[in-house]
Amino acid sequence: MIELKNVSKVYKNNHIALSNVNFKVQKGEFVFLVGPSGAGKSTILKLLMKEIEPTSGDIVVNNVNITNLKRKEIPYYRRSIGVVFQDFRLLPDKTVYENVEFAMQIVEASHKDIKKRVPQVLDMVGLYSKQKNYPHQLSGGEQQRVAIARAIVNNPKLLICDEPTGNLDPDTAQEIMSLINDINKSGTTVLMVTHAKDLVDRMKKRVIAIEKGVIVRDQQRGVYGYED
Amino acid sequence: MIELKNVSKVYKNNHIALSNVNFKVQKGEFVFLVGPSGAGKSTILKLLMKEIEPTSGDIVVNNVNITNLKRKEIPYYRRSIGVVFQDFRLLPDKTVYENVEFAMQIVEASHKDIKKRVPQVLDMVGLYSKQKNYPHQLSGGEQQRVAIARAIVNNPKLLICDEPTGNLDPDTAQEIMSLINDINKSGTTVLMVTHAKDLVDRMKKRVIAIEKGVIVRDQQRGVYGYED
Amino acid sequence: MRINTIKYYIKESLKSVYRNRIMSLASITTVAATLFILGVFMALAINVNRFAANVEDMIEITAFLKDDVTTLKQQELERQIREIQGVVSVEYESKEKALEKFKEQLGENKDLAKGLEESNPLPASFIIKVDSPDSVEYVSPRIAQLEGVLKVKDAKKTVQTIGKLVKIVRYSSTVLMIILGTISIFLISNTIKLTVFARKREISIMKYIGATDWFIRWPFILEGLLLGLIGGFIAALIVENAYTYAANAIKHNIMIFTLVPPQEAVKQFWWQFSLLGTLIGGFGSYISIRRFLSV
Amino acid sequence: MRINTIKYYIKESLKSVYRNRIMSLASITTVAATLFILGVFMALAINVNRFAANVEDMIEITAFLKDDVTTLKQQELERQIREIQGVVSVEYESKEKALEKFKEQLGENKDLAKGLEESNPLPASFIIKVDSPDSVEYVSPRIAQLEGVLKVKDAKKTVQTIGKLVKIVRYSSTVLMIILGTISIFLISNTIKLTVFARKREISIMKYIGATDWFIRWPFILEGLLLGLIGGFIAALIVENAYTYAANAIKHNIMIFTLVPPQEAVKQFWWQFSLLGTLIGGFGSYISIRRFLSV
Ligand SMILES: Nc1ncnc2c1ncn2[C@@H]1O[C@H](COP(=O)(O)OP(=O)(O)OP(=O)(O)O)[C@@H](O)[C@H]1O
Ligand SMILES: Nc1ncnc2c1ncn2[C@@H]1O[C@H](COP(=O)(O)OP(=O)(O)OP(=O)(O)O)[C@@H](O)[C@H]1O
Ligand SMILES: [Mg+2]
Ligand SMILES: [Mg+2]
Repeated sequence: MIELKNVSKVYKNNHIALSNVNFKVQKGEFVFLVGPSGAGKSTILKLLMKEIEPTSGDIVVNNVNITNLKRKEIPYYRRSIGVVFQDFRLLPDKTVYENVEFAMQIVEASHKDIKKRVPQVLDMVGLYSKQKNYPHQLSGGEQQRVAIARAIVNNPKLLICDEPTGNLDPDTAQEIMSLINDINKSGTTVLMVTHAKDLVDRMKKRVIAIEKGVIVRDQQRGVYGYED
Repeated sequence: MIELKNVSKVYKNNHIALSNVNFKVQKGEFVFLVGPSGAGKSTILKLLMKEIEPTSGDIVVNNVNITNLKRKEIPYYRRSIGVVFQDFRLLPDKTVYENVEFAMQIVEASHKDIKKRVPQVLDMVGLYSKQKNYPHQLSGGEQQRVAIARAIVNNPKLLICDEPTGNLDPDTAQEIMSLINDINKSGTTVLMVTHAKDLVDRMKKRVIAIEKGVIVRDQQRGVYGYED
Repeated sequence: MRINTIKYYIKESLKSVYRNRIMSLASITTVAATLFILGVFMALAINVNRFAANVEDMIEITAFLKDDVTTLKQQELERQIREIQGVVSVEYESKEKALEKFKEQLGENKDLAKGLEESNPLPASFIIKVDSPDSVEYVSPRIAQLEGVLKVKDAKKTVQTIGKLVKIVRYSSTVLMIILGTISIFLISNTIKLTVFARKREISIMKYIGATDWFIRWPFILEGLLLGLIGGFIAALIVENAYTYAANAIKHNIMIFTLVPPQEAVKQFWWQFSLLGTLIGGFGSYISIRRFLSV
Repeated sequence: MRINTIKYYIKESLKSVYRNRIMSLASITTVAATLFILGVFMALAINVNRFAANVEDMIEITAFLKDDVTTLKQQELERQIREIQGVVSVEYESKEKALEKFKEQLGENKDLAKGLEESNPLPASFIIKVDSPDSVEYVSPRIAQLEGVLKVKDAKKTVQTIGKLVKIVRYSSTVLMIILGTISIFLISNTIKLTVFARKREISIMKYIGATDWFIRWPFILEGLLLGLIGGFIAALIVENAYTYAANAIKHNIMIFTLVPPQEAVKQFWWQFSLLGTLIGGFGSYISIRRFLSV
């Protein structure tokens, strides 16, 4: 599903965020990406969704080398991925409902499908009653859950989550985690960046650890493995 | 130091975020404010810094009833508090250094003091080497730490933190927590909203728990106490 | 494109106008204000050109006739003059008419001409109008050659000066018009650029979620069209009313000089300006949004 | 206010101009473009007013004298006329001069006046200039009463019409000027409002950290001043050069009609417009930022 081949990323100010990163994720896998603050985790996710371009190396998603994608093809590629951004990226002028709806509108889903699916997803993340609120009328954790709802609404083949539980209390975090686990079980590949040691340790999934832009550990049924 | 008397907050869309909240925090205390997503934690903090006004009730900080503050007095009141916002609120057009510097400029600190203090604080949060980056050139955890640096740079008498470790890995979170603990020990009152169960449990500080806008527990040397 | 999507575009653009009220208002008023200035200038230019045309009409060549020209000969001459290229009209003025006119010219001193009536020394003449000041130079010598013509008067210097003046007025009002039009477009698109700029984060988020360029563009373009249309229409409305008011006021105050009647001058403005506003608005949005789509 | 803080304000405003390049450019060009239009209109108005003044100057009263007026009597008359309120100048025209002028008027037909030379029927006259078209009505009858005056010619109708026309031109160019000035200010402040709007989040963050209103305002105001100054200066520069160019071009092409020389018309623009731009820029920023400070 995903393959990074010798990927390096040097930012404009010459900061080396990734150097020679190699890994493969199979279809249907659930992978945690862990590492200290500033290690390069978000950089990998940004590369995967073409927010930024690698300085060198190739990235293959779904058998397509995305470094060669034409400008026109990028939107369609992005639609095949559900992304929960670390900074949420909700549309400030749209309500909760509209934010989720928007993700379906861009793929030109039918009115009927939208009307059925959006409330369903909002219910899954526990925000059915907040659907008329604007993002600035939500708590941090609620905003984060809207971002999650938007990422999963189109049943993407690949779900990328950047710290999806950073603003959630442990109980809600646990719920969201099982939700994502369910989605994974129904066939969606999941790549998740997280600092939630407890959850990682408990889920016993594959863990890729990265430090200062280098992969230091890649472990099946792994643990978070830092601290103490 | 802080006293909330019968404070209620009803948002414009008639959502009752807080109802009849009462608590007191003594000078020099370290208090955790915990509760599920959407419980009203950030609402309390926003009330304390006059981002929003209570629907009813009184808030007294440092023997001043802040509900009666004149418009002119608000900036000076706010300067006496260091705040780490849940959404960071960094100035996008200023570098890391300038963001922290700005908090000192508004209190008209001398050039000499600024030049000494800012690098010192940046070093404390581990961002000395990132001082020339703009916020969009930082990782999520790094942005959070800039927000922390800015909050503590003026040695405030009261430090309010909204989820200051949500985007930090456990190790870095631990470091930041001990930093804040040190600041507390030197006399600063600390009020912290957090979901970091581990840290709360370990620190054995006072814990106020809130659910659906109502205080449900207020415990000296408490624990996070949710989950399972 | 699904019907659904088109509905979405329309709904979205309307919502956006409302939600970004401050920016919408700024856009509309900018379009209205700049097109208003353009309209005032255009109304002025129309009047100046009309005035210039009137001045041109006043240019005439006078051909004095010898006293021995018979009525037959005179008719023959008139025919010949008419055939010259550039001649628009020829009018005969008898010796008697000439004396009368001369007396009129003397005005209150007309007693002075008393002695002239018995043996009228003034010659009969043809008064000839030509199609443009430039034609005078061609027509004049040709008339002078004709038999029976005593002398030709064409006020060459005056004609040349008027011709040049009219040209300058026409030329400079056209240049000003073009400059003003360009500035209007520029000012409006500046405003649109700023309103789009304020929403660049929104645009980039849409792109990251997988929206195509056109999916993002359409609501913006429709919004631009709508705001431009409203602004243009308002401008036309104000210009038209102000002009009609001014034309009436002037008509009542001084008889001699009048503005070109509103029906001719500004009656077309409402659709011209609405169209112009719409085009600038839509195109301005299209251009302004471009840079933010490349994420 | 510490020196330190003032330095900060200045540094901050300069940085901000650079960091918000797109918005800065939009502001400068908007100021420049609107003031340019204003400048063109002002230059036009100056010329129209000058032209109107020239037309006014052409108004004169002619007082024809009886043939029996002696030189002494004539001098006495001139003194009396000069004393009338509103009279600016009095010029004597002898019978001989009158005949000469008459011949000139006849132009190429001057042979017609041949017979008149022996017994010149034309009267001597005074040509009187007054300070305004309105004075004619007062001066004329007073001259007519004087002994030795045969008749007074004052072209009452023409005078009235010209007077009205001049008034209308003056009045409407003033009104247009005021409207245009208002629109300029409005357009510029619209643009400033949008640039401030794009930074409202920044402003609110500063407030939340504890910055006072004036601490936030100063850099914005300085920025507005600076951008306004630059824009105004550019506008003045363009108007001045364009005007000088046009004045020269017209001077070479038609002698009779010239523009008011640039030294008189536009030489003051550079500081007037710089000042105007600066004021609008600074004040516009002050106004625009106000609403966002209330957090
Ligand atoms: N646009 C940029 N320009 C320069 N440096 C950047 C830029 N974006 C990120 N960086 C740097 O690259 C490094 C990796 O950033 P990244 O966002 O991938 O970290 P992360 O692993 O997601 O950290 P966190 O857990 O704190 O979110 C960081 O040190 C950051 O400062
Ligand atoms: N401006 C607003 N208008 C309407 N409702 C609001 C507004 N701000 C917050 N709320 C609602 O008030 C409730 C409390 O919000 P608050 O931000 O205090 O939650 P919180 O305890 O900080 O949650 P979290 O841990 O997720 O940040 C939430 O349900 C939220 O939806
Ligand atoms: Mg990150
Ligand atoms: Mg919160």
